[in-house]
Amino acid sequence: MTTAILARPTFGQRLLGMWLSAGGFLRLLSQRPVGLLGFIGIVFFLLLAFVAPLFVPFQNDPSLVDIYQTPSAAHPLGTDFQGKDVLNQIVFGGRDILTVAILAALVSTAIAITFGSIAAVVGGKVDSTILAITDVVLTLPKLILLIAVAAILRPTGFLFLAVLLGALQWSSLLRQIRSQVLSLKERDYVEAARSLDLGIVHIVFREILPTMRSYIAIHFIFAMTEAMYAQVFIVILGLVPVSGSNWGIMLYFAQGQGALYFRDSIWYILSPILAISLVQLSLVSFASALEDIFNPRLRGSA
Amino acid sequence: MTTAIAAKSQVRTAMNPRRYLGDSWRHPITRAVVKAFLTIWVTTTLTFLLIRLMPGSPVELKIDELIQTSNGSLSYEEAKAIASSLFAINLNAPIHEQYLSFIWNLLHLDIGSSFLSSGTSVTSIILSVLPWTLFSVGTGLLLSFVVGIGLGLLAAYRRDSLLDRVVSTGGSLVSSIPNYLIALMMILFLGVQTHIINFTSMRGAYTPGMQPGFTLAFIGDLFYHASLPITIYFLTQIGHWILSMRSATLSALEEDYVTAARARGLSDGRIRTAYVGRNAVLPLVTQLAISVGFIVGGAAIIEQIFAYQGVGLRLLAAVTQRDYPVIQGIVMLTTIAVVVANLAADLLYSKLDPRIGRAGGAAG
Amino acid sequence: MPVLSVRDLSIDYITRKGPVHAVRDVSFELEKSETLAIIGESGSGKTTLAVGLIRLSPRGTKVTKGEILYTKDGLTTDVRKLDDDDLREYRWAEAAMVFQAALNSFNPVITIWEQFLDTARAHGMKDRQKVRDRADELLDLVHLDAKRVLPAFPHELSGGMKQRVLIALSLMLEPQLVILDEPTTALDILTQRSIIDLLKQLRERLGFSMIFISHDLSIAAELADRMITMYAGRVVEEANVEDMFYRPRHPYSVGLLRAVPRVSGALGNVASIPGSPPDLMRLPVGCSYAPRCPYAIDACRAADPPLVPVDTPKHEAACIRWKHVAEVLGSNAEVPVAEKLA
Amino acid sequence: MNALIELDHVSRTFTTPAGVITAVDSVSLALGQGEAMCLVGESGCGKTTTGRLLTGLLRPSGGRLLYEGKDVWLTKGADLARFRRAVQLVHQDPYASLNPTRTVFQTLSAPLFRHKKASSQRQALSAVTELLQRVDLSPPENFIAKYPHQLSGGQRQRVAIARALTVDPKVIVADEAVSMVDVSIRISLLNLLLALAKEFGVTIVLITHDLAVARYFAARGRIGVMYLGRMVELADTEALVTDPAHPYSAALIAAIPEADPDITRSKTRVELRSAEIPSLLRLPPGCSFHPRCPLAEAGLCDVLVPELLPIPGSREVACHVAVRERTGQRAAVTV
Repeated sequence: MTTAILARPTFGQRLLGMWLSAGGFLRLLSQRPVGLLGFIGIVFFLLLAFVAPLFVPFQNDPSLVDIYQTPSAAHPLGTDFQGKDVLNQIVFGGRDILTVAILAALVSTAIAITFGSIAAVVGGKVDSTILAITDVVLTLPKLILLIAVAAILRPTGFLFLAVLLGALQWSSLLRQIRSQVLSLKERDYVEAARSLDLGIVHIVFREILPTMRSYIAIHFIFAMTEAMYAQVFIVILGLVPVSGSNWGIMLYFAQGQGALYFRDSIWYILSPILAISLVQLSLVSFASALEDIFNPRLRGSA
Repeated sequence: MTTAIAAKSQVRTAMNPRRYLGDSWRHPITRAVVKAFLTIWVTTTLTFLLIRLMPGSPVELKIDELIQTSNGSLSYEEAKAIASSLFAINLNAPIHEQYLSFIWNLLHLDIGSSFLSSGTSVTSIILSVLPWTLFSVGTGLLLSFVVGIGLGLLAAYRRDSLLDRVVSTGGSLVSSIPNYLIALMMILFLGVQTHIINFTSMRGAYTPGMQPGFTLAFIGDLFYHASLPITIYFLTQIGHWILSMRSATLSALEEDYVTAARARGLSDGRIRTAYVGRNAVLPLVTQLAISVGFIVGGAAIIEQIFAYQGVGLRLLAAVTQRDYPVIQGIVMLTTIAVVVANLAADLLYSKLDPRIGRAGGAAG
Repeated sequence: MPVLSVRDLSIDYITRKGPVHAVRDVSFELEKSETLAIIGESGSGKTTLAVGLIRLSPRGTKVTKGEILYTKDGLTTDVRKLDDDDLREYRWAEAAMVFQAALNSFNPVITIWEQFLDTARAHGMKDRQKVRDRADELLDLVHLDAKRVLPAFPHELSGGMKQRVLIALSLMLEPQLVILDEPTTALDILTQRSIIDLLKQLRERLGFSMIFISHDLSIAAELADRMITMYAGRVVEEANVEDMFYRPRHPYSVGLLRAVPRVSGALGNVASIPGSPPDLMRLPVGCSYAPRCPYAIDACRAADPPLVPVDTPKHEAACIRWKHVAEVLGSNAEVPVAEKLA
Repeated sequence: MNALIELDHVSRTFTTPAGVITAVDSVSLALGQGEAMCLVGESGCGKTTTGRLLTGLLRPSGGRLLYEGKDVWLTKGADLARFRRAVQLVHQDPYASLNPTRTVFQTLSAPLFRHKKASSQRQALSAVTELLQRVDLSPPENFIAKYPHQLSGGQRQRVAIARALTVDPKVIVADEAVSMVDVSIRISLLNLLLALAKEFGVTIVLITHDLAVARYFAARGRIGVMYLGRMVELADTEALVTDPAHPYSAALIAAIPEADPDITRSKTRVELRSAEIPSLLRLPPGCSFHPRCPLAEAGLCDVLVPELLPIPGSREVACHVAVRERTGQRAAVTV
């Protein structure tokens, strides 16, 4: 209740406000078990990818003696075609993928928000050109383009891959953001803010964006799932020079080395599959729970 | 003074030419066709630039390769001439001229010939593989669309029941797992570990030696070979259709014309189809168009995993062999196929929704 | 026997915080060819009641008690006991409900003709030519050109035209009872006038009984024979039109009549009712109008006052101090309340 | 008396997919300080557009908007900002006029901070409390921390009015401000606006389709009747209500149902020649009411667009026949 009164809360009060609303948010989330599971999954994989590698020693020494060992105390998930421990690769395999996914989602969401709002706010010629470009990119078979571009440009670094993926994904989000901003722009309280001469900064950041915060968060998460899908896609197809190790590369080698067809190499190929699937499942279930919470129509009568 | 005003008002309401042009431009069909051509043009230009202007452009690579394989007997000029015929463009001319000749050839469906089997035109290569992808993707997509709509409608009518929860959560989870991982898991569990499905016999688009024709046996064989890719394309989108149809139906059920129809004693069946169903499915038709591009794009990996000879597999082969005319051709023709599908969906939408079909209307 | 007799009807909304009593113990009767106006503001429960009469209550509502007795040619049935097929037959053949034109009561993707055909087919009229003739006749009745209206899509008609087509459609099976929800709200003055005159004309020719619900007193003054005012889900007063307008006995009716200005005649001492509309989630004990009532005493806050007959015939009010209200108003003359309190 | 704010032959056109429409056609209106007047008309008559033109939120396609004698659209910078703040708008829909994610305090304090009317939290709190009392939302503590969805329709409109008052406006345009609020509390909102006019000299223009509300609100002021983008009559309220000059005003007043059985059932109707409302795309030539007008004279009404001309009793009417009968002058023909 306190922050509700203060027009310009200090940093401390803002933190307090966020803490109170976080508590409320968790309560709302707990009413949606699948969403809660998703949230826990995300936290787990973020820790696994960015924190676990600090504590677990990195083993990279192949030992041809124990190739494709089945799960044992020494190797809970068995070993790969070079005798390296699979669990260790899973722990170290998450960081690259999640970084690229987050960066790509940032790129595509940033493009969508900036050009979407510019198209909606400026309108006229600018609006129709942006819309025409978006419609064209929307219908393109993006993955076919990705294959061709990846084959020719051979992206190596994280940033380059993330920008490439981000540059192919922004079109549907841009259209949605444009229509959101358009509808909000026409609202009476925005017109009132204009006639009270409160300034464009106030109108965008205090009147329009707050109502879109949850909308953007949800679609950022969906953008991450799309980036994950596309990234692992081109890695498995071997279109990206293989460096370091991540779940996608594990799958590329597993397929290449015939792990698919040996009976006891199942753990080597199954571990990355499960890891990637669980990340995607957590992201989607959490995002749909957010959609349910923040979409007043679905929330039922107050 | 008053007569002046009267005259002025007459002029204003007279027919103003821009209005007629304005009308035809705004008509949805013309807009959809123009959008289609724009997409094709953008893709062709994009691929054209990609092949030529990227650092270490494949054209230069091809020329060096030709020179080396002929261990020096070919001069740079000769190698360049060969390369240009392979790429169906004249490399000496300045870029914009190359571009114009490239477009001119494209209009005659001549997009160069393959590096490896020189002589076989790119178009013939693509036309031998594109139908299989369109067949498998098309069947999978339509099946998932029809089943998805049915389940979505059912889930909305039985909101918050066990069926609703299972169908919506199950659908969204299946569709969130990357489809190529599901494909791998199918091979792992249904093939290697349990031998339920004999994968090797399903390789390729149809059993070699079968006599292609409209016989039942051949068509049965086609479906047998394509069954796995179709299942994957089905699972990829099914969750999306269920959830979109469910939320569209829920909002349609709250509309006043549904209550009014019930008040008029219309049967539940009639209301479910013509009143709720038809209005709910509208937004999904446009999404169908967009999903075609996504699925066709993703087909490459599915075709590789199941060794199904579609355009995706052929593209991967061309990429590994660095067979650039084929890459260029596949990208363009697939885009054209997707654009045509989108055009069909746009036209279908403007026919389904009268509010768009007849711009303007009597009430003015 | 009255065409419709509603006894102690109660309807609840089921919410996460428990049931909300939207309609509480409503009783009234409607004679043949009589027009009843149900007047109430937001939260009064008038729409919930009207929709409940043909058992069309939306999801999450429950009719907890009460009877809806419908009589045709001497045969009386309780609508609440009709099975699905009979209920479907009852809807439109016996009681037709017309919604507000402003809301989209027509399916936007099919033509007006198809919606006429749907309705006819749902009630066994299979012959297309017969349906077409009936549609032409009905549209003629409401002064519309069938050739222009039938092939049109709903978005191509104006508000006034849509309201006329809805009325025409409601008369297709010559129902004995027509229920109209806010028939003239959101229509312009001249269109509103044409709809009122149309309803008067049709009522004369076809003799159906009519119930209409509205927040607009002037429509009741135009069309109604009898009136009910509702507040917080209960009937607070029931009377003939003249008694309700000139000799109201419930403080809410008095307040409502006094709060509506007129164009013709003296303005009088027009004034609003203090406070704000009732919150059905947190209704006070006793009379729900007490917090806003200038004549409220402690007894009012004890229990819900029942409907009791007052000093004019067929006139009831749910107020224990109705005699005091009569004294405050003074004369029983045909003079608006605002002037009596000037 | 020179007008505080004035529309001088202002027009506004809109380009729609179906063609160009003239929503407002050379309307002139002069308002003095503290005046309470009403703009009345059916939907599509241009009253809302005229309201927007008055607030300066919409640029006219023709004519001038004068504030304190100066053409607003020629001024720049500080003057334009001062004008923009001097005229405020109160909207129709209480459920859309307040930002659902901001509390009453945040909504009301934003303009106070922006225009340096409060520099600290404490000052803002006391200013907001005083504003809430001024719009009869008492005790203010109950409302300060509330979100819009926790208030009733009437309470939200009062917050909207309080928000307009934060910049001490000279003119308030209330666009159907009471039509979505419960009937039983409309009068109290109208009284609040009237008090602003009387005690603080704020000029108020109420736009409404409800002639009865207009008669109450502008009892001591004027009513302007609009039809298809043109001002057809401008007169003192009692004169217009008892003796309407323009046939359209007469038709409206005769057609309105009254909340009194005896009066409304005995009213004499004005029979119009057609119920069809012409579309703004294909306006009839001359006076746009002539196809429906019982007094229309061929050769005159369907050729000449009538101008708003003065008639006895400080009134103006745009109708050749009405002017002729009430002043004995021939219609101003300069053929």
